[in-house]
Amino acid sequence: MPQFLEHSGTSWKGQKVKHDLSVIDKLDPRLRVIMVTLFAFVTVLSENFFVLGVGVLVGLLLALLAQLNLKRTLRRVIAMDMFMIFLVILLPFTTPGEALFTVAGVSASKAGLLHALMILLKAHAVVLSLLALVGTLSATTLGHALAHLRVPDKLVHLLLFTVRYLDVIGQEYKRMRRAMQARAFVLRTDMHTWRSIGYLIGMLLVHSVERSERIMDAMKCRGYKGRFYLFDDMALGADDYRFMALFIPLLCILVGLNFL
Amino acid sequence: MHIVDGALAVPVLAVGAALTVAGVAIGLKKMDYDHLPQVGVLSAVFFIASYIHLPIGFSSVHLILNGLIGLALGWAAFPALLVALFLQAVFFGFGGFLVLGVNTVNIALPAVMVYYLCGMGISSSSPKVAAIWGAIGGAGSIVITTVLVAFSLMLSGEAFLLAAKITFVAHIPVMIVEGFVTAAAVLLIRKVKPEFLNIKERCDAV
Amino acid sequence: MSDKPLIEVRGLSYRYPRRGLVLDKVDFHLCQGERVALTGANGAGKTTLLHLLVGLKRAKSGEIIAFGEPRNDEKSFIDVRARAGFLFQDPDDQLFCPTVLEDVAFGPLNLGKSREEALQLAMDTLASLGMAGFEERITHQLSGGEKRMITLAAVLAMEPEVLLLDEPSNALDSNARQHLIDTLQTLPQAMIIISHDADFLAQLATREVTLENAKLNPLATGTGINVISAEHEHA
Amino acid sequence: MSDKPLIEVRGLSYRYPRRGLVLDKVDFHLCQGERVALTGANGAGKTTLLHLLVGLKRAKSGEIIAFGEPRNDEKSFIDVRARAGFLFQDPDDQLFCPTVLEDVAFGPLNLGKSREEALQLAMDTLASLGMAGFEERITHQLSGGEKRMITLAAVLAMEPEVLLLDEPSNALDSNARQHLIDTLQTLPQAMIIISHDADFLAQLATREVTLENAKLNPLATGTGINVISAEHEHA
Ligand SMILES: Nc1ncnc2c1ncn2[C@@H]1O[C@H](COP(=O)(O)OP(=O)(O)OP(=O)(O)O)[C@@H](O)[C@H]1O
Ligand SMILES: Nc1ncnc2c1ncn2[C@@H]1O[C@H](COP(=O)(O)OP(=O)(O)OP(=O)(O)O)[C@@H](O)[C@H]1O
Ligand SMILES: [Mg+2]
Ligand SMILES: [Mg+2]
Repeated sequence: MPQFLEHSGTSWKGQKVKHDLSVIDKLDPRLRVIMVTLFAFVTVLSENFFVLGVGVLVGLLLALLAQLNLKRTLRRVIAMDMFMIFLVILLPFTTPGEALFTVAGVSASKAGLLHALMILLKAHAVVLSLLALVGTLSATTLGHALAHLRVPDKLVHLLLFTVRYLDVIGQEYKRMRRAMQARAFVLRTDMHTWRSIGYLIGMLLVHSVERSERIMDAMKCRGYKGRFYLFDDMALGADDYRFMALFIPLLCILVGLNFL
Repeated sequence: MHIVDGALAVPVLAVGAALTVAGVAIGLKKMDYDHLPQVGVLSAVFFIASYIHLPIGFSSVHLILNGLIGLALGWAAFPALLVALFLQAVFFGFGGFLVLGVNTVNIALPAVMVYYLCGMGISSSSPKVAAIWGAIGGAGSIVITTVLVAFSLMLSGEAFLLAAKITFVAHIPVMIVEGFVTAAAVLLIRKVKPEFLNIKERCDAV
Repeated sequence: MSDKPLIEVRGLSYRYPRRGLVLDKVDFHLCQGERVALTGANGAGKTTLLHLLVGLKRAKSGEIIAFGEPRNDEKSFIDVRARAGFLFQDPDDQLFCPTVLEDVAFGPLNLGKSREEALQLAMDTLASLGMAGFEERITHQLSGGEKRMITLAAVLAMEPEVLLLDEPSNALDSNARQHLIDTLQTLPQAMIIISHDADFLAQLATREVTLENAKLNPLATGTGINVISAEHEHA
Repeated sequence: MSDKPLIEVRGLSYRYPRRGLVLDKVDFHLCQGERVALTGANGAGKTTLLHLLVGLKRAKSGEIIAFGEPRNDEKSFIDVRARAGFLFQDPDDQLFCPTVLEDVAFGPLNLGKSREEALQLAMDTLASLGMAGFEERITHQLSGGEKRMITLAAVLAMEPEVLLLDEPSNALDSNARQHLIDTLQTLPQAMIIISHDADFLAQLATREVTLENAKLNPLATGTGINVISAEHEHA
């Protein structure tokens, strides 16, 4: 992952990413999770370029409907691309088959190129729909949606705790890093750097665990008995049915196209 | 280390998902509600570690720290890492959605292995020995993770062989850095809050 | 006003693993209408004592009698926590909901109030502290003084009978500090106040006790020790 | 003593994304031998100003001239950080090594000292602050006052020409606070001191500036403004 992305996550508050309210935000969170899961299955399991092409278009359309912030989304998509860039570039050269062109004496096969393209399409279709449908939820709401969908209670609580501490620990990390910088610390490729960063992480863990204990105490003092309350009810409304009426047939058509 | 959607073969996805479900189930069983904050904190630290870039010559690597997380959590590393990877995938588009199972196994299984392999070592009475085991845990977990990533790729097609090999070689610097960083972190925690690495209990058990 | 103490402690001892004895057979009581200053050097064990009172830590020996009943297991302390409002040393530990309103309503909800009641109570409490208009603010983005007032609102929304305040004036600027003093002076609850700020305590406390070498010693401020002082100024 | 300022700031502005302008064309200078009190309400932007001075945050507009040279990129600020010692608001943010000695030696190591030199310097600094014997103590287990003194030692071990102190007396008990005042009074460095504690500032500062509505206003304390006051008591 490239350097310029550093800290884009540590400033995330675990709350709703700031964006303009859109049609997507009117939908029931549970529905959004289920739909994105179904959509991911349909695209990832497909081997048909037409289906995948439509899948990417659907992903783009959802992103538009969700009014995702262009710059931020682009950054995230590029970050994902970084994870597979190797894979995709190498595939044409390592897949046997009819040669299409040659680079430095190594020939690229058509089959490999198509395979690479397929991976690209699938990954982008999924990531766009995911960012649009689920990435626009606040993490807390997502946790509650998962709880309603019968994800084990402990796992949901763990998610909620993680989200709560992300910001606290992120801030703490930043403050400690600044304090190190203020003492003329510069990152280098040497033992001193690694030891210092190791200490930093160890201390961050110790602080974080102790803070987590204090937060737990504070919650107990306010009568916490293992339950979080949320002010938004989850009930399917007219918008949800309208969305389903459009989306489910679309998914069916996409599945059907595979068998043509 | 994250693999994206679309790259892996369906059987690999299925096996990954099944293993993750099993691992998470064991982890949740071993973790009681009072442990939740601690596990949540480590999950958050894993998340943040991926933003810490250390320079290596002209390039840079980011930390993964699954070794340290394993040493602290044991089986609970499975749910902790699943949650972190899920949040990364959903909110940042790191990795993918259906490969979540494979990605979790690749990162959490080494964590659990390190817990059993190096747990005794880091509670040694000599700080030097403990640091060495910490380094083995830190570097070792990355070695195992890269091997698992390479395996998941290779099982999905012959054509991925070269990519798998390159992945391994490219991560050698990460292994070195993680080794040193984990060793230092273990040294510090041993001194400052030994109960956090379960060191007391392990000593008593011996 | 009954003279039976709200909270009474007899022979309470506590030790930390590597630190040794922090509290050594401490006796203490808090009566209706009192505002007791709890002072002592850094690390004397003041915060620890408050934690013991509400059962967040468990004493190694000694008795705690709160609201007329002896308390010794988690279950009995849950009732204490509902009736004693604890303001933590660091407000960041205490604000765990995204918005102010949710945070203030968290306590009442846990006490079994309905959502409407809880929200109403939260809004009323905020208004009574002069913090109306903060309902939708994000807790993380408040200033130090604002955070302090919100945590106080969160605690007061539970309608506690006793307040336990751990260094409430820390890092507050002089306006925020005065606003806090004025607010606390109007509250009817009995309080234990930890603070290093002598002037702050002088304006609030009716008596003072000091932790030193793990022992709790009474210290006279104003006219009386162990009795409600005459200058006690709440309405 | 030269009268060229050590640190000079002209027209400095800074804004936070959701917060708006925190500093609006601020002018400021710090001369040799001065101890400037920086006051202002919670959230006025005091900490932000200090961060800007050493380049931990980057100003949107304005000039910073430190030690005779204009500073505007990361590289030039590294030199500033080596020469200006920054004491953070919360000592816990600053202590990250397991033992006191390692922590104090961290700064000198960053300045390129050898391991032996750094350790020697660390021990000397601790001794000069009356903290000899703390070398092997575990930083995390120190009391608030001790932590503060260790962070001060860590900063002084870098032999800075200027000290930037962010609420150094916070949460200190009265003994620790007085020890800190006495120590700071003997130090020759010019300082900027943020604090809400009027009495603490009265014992240390030679002049005072206040941040209000994003503007920095001078405020007279003692005899002079902008000149080294006569009561200045360091040796
Ligand atoms: N979890 C812990 N393990 C070991 N020692 C601890 C722990 N928590 C606190 N201590 C130690 O116990 C002592 C009392 O701590 P406590 O927080 O009660 O002090 P305090 O009087 O509130 O101090 P302050 O005025 O600085 O807030 C301190 O020396 C502290 O270092
Ligand atoms: N990262 C940030 N993002 C947005 N706003 C911030 C950030 N950091 C600080 N602020 C806001 O900027 C303002 C100035 O903060 P700063 O910490 O400089 O205040 P301060 O004068 O040091 O206050 P205090 O006396 O409470 O320490 C505050 O309103 C604060 O909420
Ligand atoms: Mg305390
Ligand atoms: Mg500040």
